[in-house]
Amino acid sequence: MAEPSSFQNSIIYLDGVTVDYDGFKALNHLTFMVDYKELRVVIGPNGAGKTTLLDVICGKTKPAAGRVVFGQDKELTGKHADEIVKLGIGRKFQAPSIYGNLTVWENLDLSLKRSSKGVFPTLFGKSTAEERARIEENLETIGLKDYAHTRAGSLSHGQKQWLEIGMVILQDPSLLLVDEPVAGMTDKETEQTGQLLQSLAEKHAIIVIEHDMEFVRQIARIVTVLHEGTVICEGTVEKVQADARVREIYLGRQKVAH
Amino acid sequence: MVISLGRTLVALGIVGLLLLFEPSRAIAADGPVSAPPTASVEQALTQVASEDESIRQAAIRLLIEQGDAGLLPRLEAIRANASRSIRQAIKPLMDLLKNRAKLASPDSDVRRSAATDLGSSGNPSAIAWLDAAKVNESNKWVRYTIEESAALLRLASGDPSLKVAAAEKLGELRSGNAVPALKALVEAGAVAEATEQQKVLAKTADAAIDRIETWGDWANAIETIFRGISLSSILLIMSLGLAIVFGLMGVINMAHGELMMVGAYATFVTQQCFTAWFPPDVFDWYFPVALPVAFLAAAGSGFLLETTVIRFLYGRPLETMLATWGVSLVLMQAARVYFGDLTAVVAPGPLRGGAQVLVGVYLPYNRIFIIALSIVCVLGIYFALFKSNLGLRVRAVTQNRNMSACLGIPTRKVDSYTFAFGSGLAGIAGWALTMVGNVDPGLGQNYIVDAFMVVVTGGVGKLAGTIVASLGIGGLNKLIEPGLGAVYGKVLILVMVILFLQWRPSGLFAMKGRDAD
Amino acid sequence: MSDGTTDTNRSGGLGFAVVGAILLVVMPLLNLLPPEDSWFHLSDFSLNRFGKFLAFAILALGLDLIWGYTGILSLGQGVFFGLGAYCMGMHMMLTIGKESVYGSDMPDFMVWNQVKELPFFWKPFYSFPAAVIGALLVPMAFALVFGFFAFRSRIKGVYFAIITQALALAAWLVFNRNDTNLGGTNGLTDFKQVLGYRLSEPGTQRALYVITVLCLGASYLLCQWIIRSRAGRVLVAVRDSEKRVVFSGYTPANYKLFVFVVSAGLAGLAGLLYAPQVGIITPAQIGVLPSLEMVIWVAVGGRGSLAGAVIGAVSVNYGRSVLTNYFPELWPFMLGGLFVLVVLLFPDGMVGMIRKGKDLLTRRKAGEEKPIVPNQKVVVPEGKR
Amino acid sequence: MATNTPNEVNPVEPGGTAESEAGPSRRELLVKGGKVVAGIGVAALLGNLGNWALSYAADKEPIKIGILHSLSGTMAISEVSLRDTVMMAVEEINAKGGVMGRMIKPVIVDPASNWDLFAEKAKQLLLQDKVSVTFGCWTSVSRKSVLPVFEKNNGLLFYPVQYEGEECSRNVFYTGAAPNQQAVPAVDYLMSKEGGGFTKFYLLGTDYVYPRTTNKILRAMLLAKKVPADKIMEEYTPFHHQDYQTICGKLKKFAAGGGAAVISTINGDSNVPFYKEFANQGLRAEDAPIMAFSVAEDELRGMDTSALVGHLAAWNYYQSVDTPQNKQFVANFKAYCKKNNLPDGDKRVTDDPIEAAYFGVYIWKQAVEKAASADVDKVRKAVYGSKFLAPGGEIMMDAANHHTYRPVLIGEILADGQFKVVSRSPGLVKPEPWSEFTNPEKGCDWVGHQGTYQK
Repeated sequence: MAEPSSFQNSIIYLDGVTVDYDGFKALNHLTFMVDYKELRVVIGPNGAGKTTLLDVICGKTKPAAGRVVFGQDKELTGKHADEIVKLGIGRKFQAPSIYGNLTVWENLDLSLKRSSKGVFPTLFGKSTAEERARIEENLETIGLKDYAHTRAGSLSHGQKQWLEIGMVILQDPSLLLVDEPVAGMTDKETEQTGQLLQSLAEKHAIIVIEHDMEFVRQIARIVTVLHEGTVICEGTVEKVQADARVREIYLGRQKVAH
Repeated sequence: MVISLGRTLVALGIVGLLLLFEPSRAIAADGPVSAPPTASVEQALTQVASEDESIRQAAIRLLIEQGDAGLLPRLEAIRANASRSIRQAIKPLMDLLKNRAKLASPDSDVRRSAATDLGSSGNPSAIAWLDAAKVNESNKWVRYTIEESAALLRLASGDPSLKVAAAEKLGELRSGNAVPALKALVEAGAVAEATEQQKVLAKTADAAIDRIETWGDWANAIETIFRGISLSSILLIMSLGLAIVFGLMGVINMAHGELMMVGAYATFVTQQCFTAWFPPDVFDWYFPVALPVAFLAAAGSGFLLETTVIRFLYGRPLETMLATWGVSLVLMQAARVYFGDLTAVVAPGPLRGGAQVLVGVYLPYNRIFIIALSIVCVLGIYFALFKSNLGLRVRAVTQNRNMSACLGIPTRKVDSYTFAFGSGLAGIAGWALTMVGNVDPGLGQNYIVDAFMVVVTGGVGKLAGTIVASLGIGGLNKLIEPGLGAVYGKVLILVMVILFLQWRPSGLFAMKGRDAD
Repeated sequence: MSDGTTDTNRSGGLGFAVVGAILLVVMPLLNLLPPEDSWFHLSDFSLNRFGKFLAFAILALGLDLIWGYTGILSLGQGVFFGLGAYCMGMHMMLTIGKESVYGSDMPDFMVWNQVKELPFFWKPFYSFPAAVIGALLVPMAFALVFGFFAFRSRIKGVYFAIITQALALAAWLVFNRNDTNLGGTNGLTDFKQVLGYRLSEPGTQRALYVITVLCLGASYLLCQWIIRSRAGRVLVAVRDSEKRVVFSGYTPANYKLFVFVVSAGLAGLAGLLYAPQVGIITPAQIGVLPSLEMVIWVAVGGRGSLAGAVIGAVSVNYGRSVLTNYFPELWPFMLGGLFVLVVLLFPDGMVGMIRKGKDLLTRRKAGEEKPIVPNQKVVVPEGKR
Repeated sequence: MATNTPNEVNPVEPGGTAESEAGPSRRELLVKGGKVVAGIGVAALLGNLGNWALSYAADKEPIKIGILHSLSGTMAISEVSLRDTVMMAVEEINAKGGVMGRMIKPVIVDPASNWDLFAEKAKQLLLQDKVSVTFGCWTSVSRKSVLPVFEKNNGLLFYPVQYEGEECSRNVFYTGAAPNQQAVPAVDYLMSKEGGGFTKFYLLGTDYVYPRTTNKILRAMLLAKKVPADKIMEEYTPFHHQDYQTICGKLKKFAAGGGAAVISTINGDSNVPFYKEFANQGLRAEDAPIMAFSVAEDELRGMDTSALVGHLAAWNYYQSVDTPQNKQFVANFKAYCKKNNLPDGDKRVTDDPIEAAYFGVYIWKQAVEKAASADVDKVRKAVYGSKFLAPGGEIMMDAANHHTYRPVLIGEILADGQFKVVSRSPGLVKPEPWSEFTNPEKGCDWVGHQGTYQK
């Protein structure tokens, strides 16, 4: 490996990644890394490239230049999304993305990490007691125990968000990508979500994208600020909030009062 | 908005048509002067009905030399009473005289077809007539045909030097019609007992064939390209409306073909009104008048379809496809019940026939017209989308529906108008298609799957995609067809489209960006 | 699973048995026992016609699997149906032997096409087992290849519908060609026997009917087993949110390919049973319009419900058969109108209506749980908006 | 045989206005719609019982006949006219007291241009309605589809359209032309001095059985007449083909130098695009006439004939045939269409298949009366050798081969969609289902042999 030793600790490493949408550079020569078992929050104004960052990591968007390395030596560039998922990256989308026509239980059951998710093993597979126990436990964690056999489409917005988080957790990923998890949640739900994420960070590395500064303050250890596709500041919440350029971007461009 | 755009298109269409209406091409040529019949002619006229073969032949020869078309009525009278063998003998004589008279017709097409007939008559007397007619001839292609016919006759004559000159001339003219005769000469020169003269002639003929065939390949290539463009323009004109609606709403309107049919029937009905209510000399004007009628009829139907069916199915593109297919069944059967017959409209004068641009290269007017119309439509749509207020809104909604709604753009109305506009374009396509085919209930089905393919290959939201895709599919089709035939050509194109989609799953010009899927 | 099969679980077993018994035992007996002029007599003609509808129902099951459950609209099912029917038809053509019009060993149309030697791809069809296996495997293999390329490149939604439609058009054109040696427009017809049994005998037709019922039952159970398995839930999941399926570690393309191939196999089976019962198979059955009509059957019966697919196939075809006698010119209006109506107002078809009616009656008793409506759009489909 | 031709009902015709034409049919539709609403429930409930109920509503013991023509779908445009014709003949016969004092009761079914539905409806007519005879079919494929049904159940079918021959069924009477009564004489004519002495032939057709077989016979015939193989071109296009640019380009090359004729078996809606393209690419009827076997008056009605004028067709009857009984027939047909509010009313025209459908009913009637029974086997024997004064002149059924002696007429298309007869066979031409050029060893005889036999 040609990487400097400091990268040896990072679970994900983006090296000079550029994403070009018809001339608009959503990511511009971005270099970014996250350590094992780190909870990293990424903030930035609209169009800063936050979601694109996640898209690049999970293979949804192909970068025009640069490369993405997962773990020590797993090259992600050029891999399809499903392959990347199997390597151990889970993602929760901004808009809740669940199976509305299946029950909560079925949603979780499908997401559970299994040795093979090919057609025929799935066709003939039966749930083991251990798997059922894991789902039960997970239902507990996300607080949907009473809704196990409810059709997921009829859950409330917050419940859907949690269900999706629960689904991602069951995949047992080493890296979790979470896109605006508390959008549309009540204060209480937001707080619970924060706690959930923090407890998860004990076992997984997590990248959270968030707008809500209150929430960021609640959960964040290190914050990365993106602007126009590049990192302009990285550090603790306090450090970031004190940074002159960050203030300029936020206050100068849009009046975000958070 | 839509209406003003419609108006623009109407205006453009009318201008286009006016350009096609050329001033009549009458020329004043002096016909053969009908002198009073001389005694010998009178005698020949009686002998022509003789049962004696030799007398009859002599009389016919004399009358041909005279070449007086004024005798036709009398010959007709003789023929009416004659026996079968005499009737058959007189017929070539009469044809020659008729064609000679036609060489002086004011209509260039008639002159030309007379010259062709004289050329294939094999009668050497006609050479002189043709040479005489050539002097006064102003039309390039009639002159060409006269020269060709004269050379063909000389080639069949007895004089060897004339024959060599004629062969050379025919080569110079690149006359495709001469190939069989020239080939016969080449064969005659190749046999062992061929005379020196025959060999010389064969050599000249061979060289002429070479020239003709080389040119034939070129002409063929040019025509193939033209056919490709012509088919492409038909596909394009059909796909435009479809593509706009697809770009905006993600919906393939399976009734698009039937909206074309509505346009075609609107044209047909307009024609019927003209035959019923207007004097025949303005008949040709039904066609330009039918343009707005077709546009509005189809746009109206589209608007109705949108308000009664499609608006309830937003966000469910597959269901919309199926529902519109149901509508298409109903429309087709309605047309079958109301109009029934396989009908067709009469093409207005200027769109009949074709323009000969080069030797052996005919470009039919109706096809030129459709190519021009497709260009006009593309330009019209370009202006509508990029220079008008509605266009701006359409583009905004196409790119981001929610954001547009937030900005106060009435997305429902935009959908509605756009759909009507796309349908109107289908009407225009139907209007134009009446020039190449039938007006019948199945009209919409004929090219529609190809049009779907164009839209899918072209991708969403970009006019350029549709244009390139229709050029590609239409052009390839015509390129493949001569070799593989129509069926395997189509199959091959399907395979190519599927392979193409491997490379670009959402078409040629897919939208990129976060909102792309 | 949630797609209405939860209640099939409870009452479905009984219903399946009752319907099965009626189709398998009562109908043939009604044909066999009562005297011909009895009110209860079911004529040979009606039984045979019903057998044809049931063959269509098998195809509808497959279409429901791919469209109703997985949300992929295939407008090319007619092609697979045709492939199955042609495989069987080719076998039956070869068994005509000297009974044909030309008295040649070759099929009639080859004689008038001046084909001197049987084309190589006809030869395997001398064997009945080969024909049956071919009728299932040829469509499946074709679906596998076509589907592999389509799904691999993530062609979906409207795009997939359009290219399958183009496939139907292309297949129609090719089958219509005389030089493909498949009988051209006339297709394959004038079958005399299958396995030595005369097709003109009512007994043979009755046996074919019974076989069709058995195949339908087996297909039904197969589909039910698939949708109740975890893989079946993945199919529904693909319809709801393909993105999430990818991020749960599945490869949706493989699942789509699987269900596409299964539906092609069922269509082939339907064709296999259709050919001997109807006695003719022509390209007219495999083009764009018939393929679309097949979608109507499922839509009318109720997509996302296996019983719906069967009911839809039988009722639409029965409706056509009867109504074309009385209102020939109005039939296309009805067919088109029915389709628009169903899509607009009853997205769950007849089964959905029955279920809604039942819910209204039982709501007071049952109370708590909301009815599960399979087609209610919960997640905005991908691809648009 | 063959064609997908126009001719149903109803268009707006030249001279009338669109609105006034559309009016009645719209009302008609409303009336029908009303009937549907009332009828649908009943029909759906009663299902097949409906037929049963209807048949018992009629008078004492009528003779039931079946009419098996597509009334919807793509073929409706051609076949509806034949239903009208048969209905007219039935009405005429019933008005004169029926057959042997029994009324004829037609059972009309709609196979909807769907070939397998043809087989189903044929079964229904024979097994359920138990009709004595059926008049029907247009395309070859529909005939081939019902053939096994008729043979299996010993039914009787009168088939009124010219076809490709090579068939000899005990249960079918063919009142249209066999190839030797249409295609062969047409090409003979073109090769004759009178017809223009053509030496090169482009055989162009829609890809199905009728054109293929006809062209096979023609090719054999041309080769037998020493036309070199490279002077014969053969080409087929799919149904509904619209783009004839490439083919006309080939044709132009083929026709260069003169002496070329086109033999067209192009079907239905492909004709207009073909003729238009032909004319627009600068080809003339004088240089390369198109001889068509599937274009008749009914197809030309309401069509833009400008591109067709001067081209030729071969049939056994034209509306313009000048006989007293034909004038009467044409007038009757127009009056019938008008009286029954059929679309287009008295603007309707007659043509060859219409005449063949018409006299088919009378041939059957005569045979029933001769046999004094409607029994299929008895009627069949009575048909052999029977004569009838058809609108176009007297025709005769063959004594054994189930086909019809008819005259052959070559016509030139006129601007009004009618034909000028330019050549006429000296008398009636004997039908030969097996062509002497392709199957010289075969014959068809149901009296001395069992159908097809080796000569």
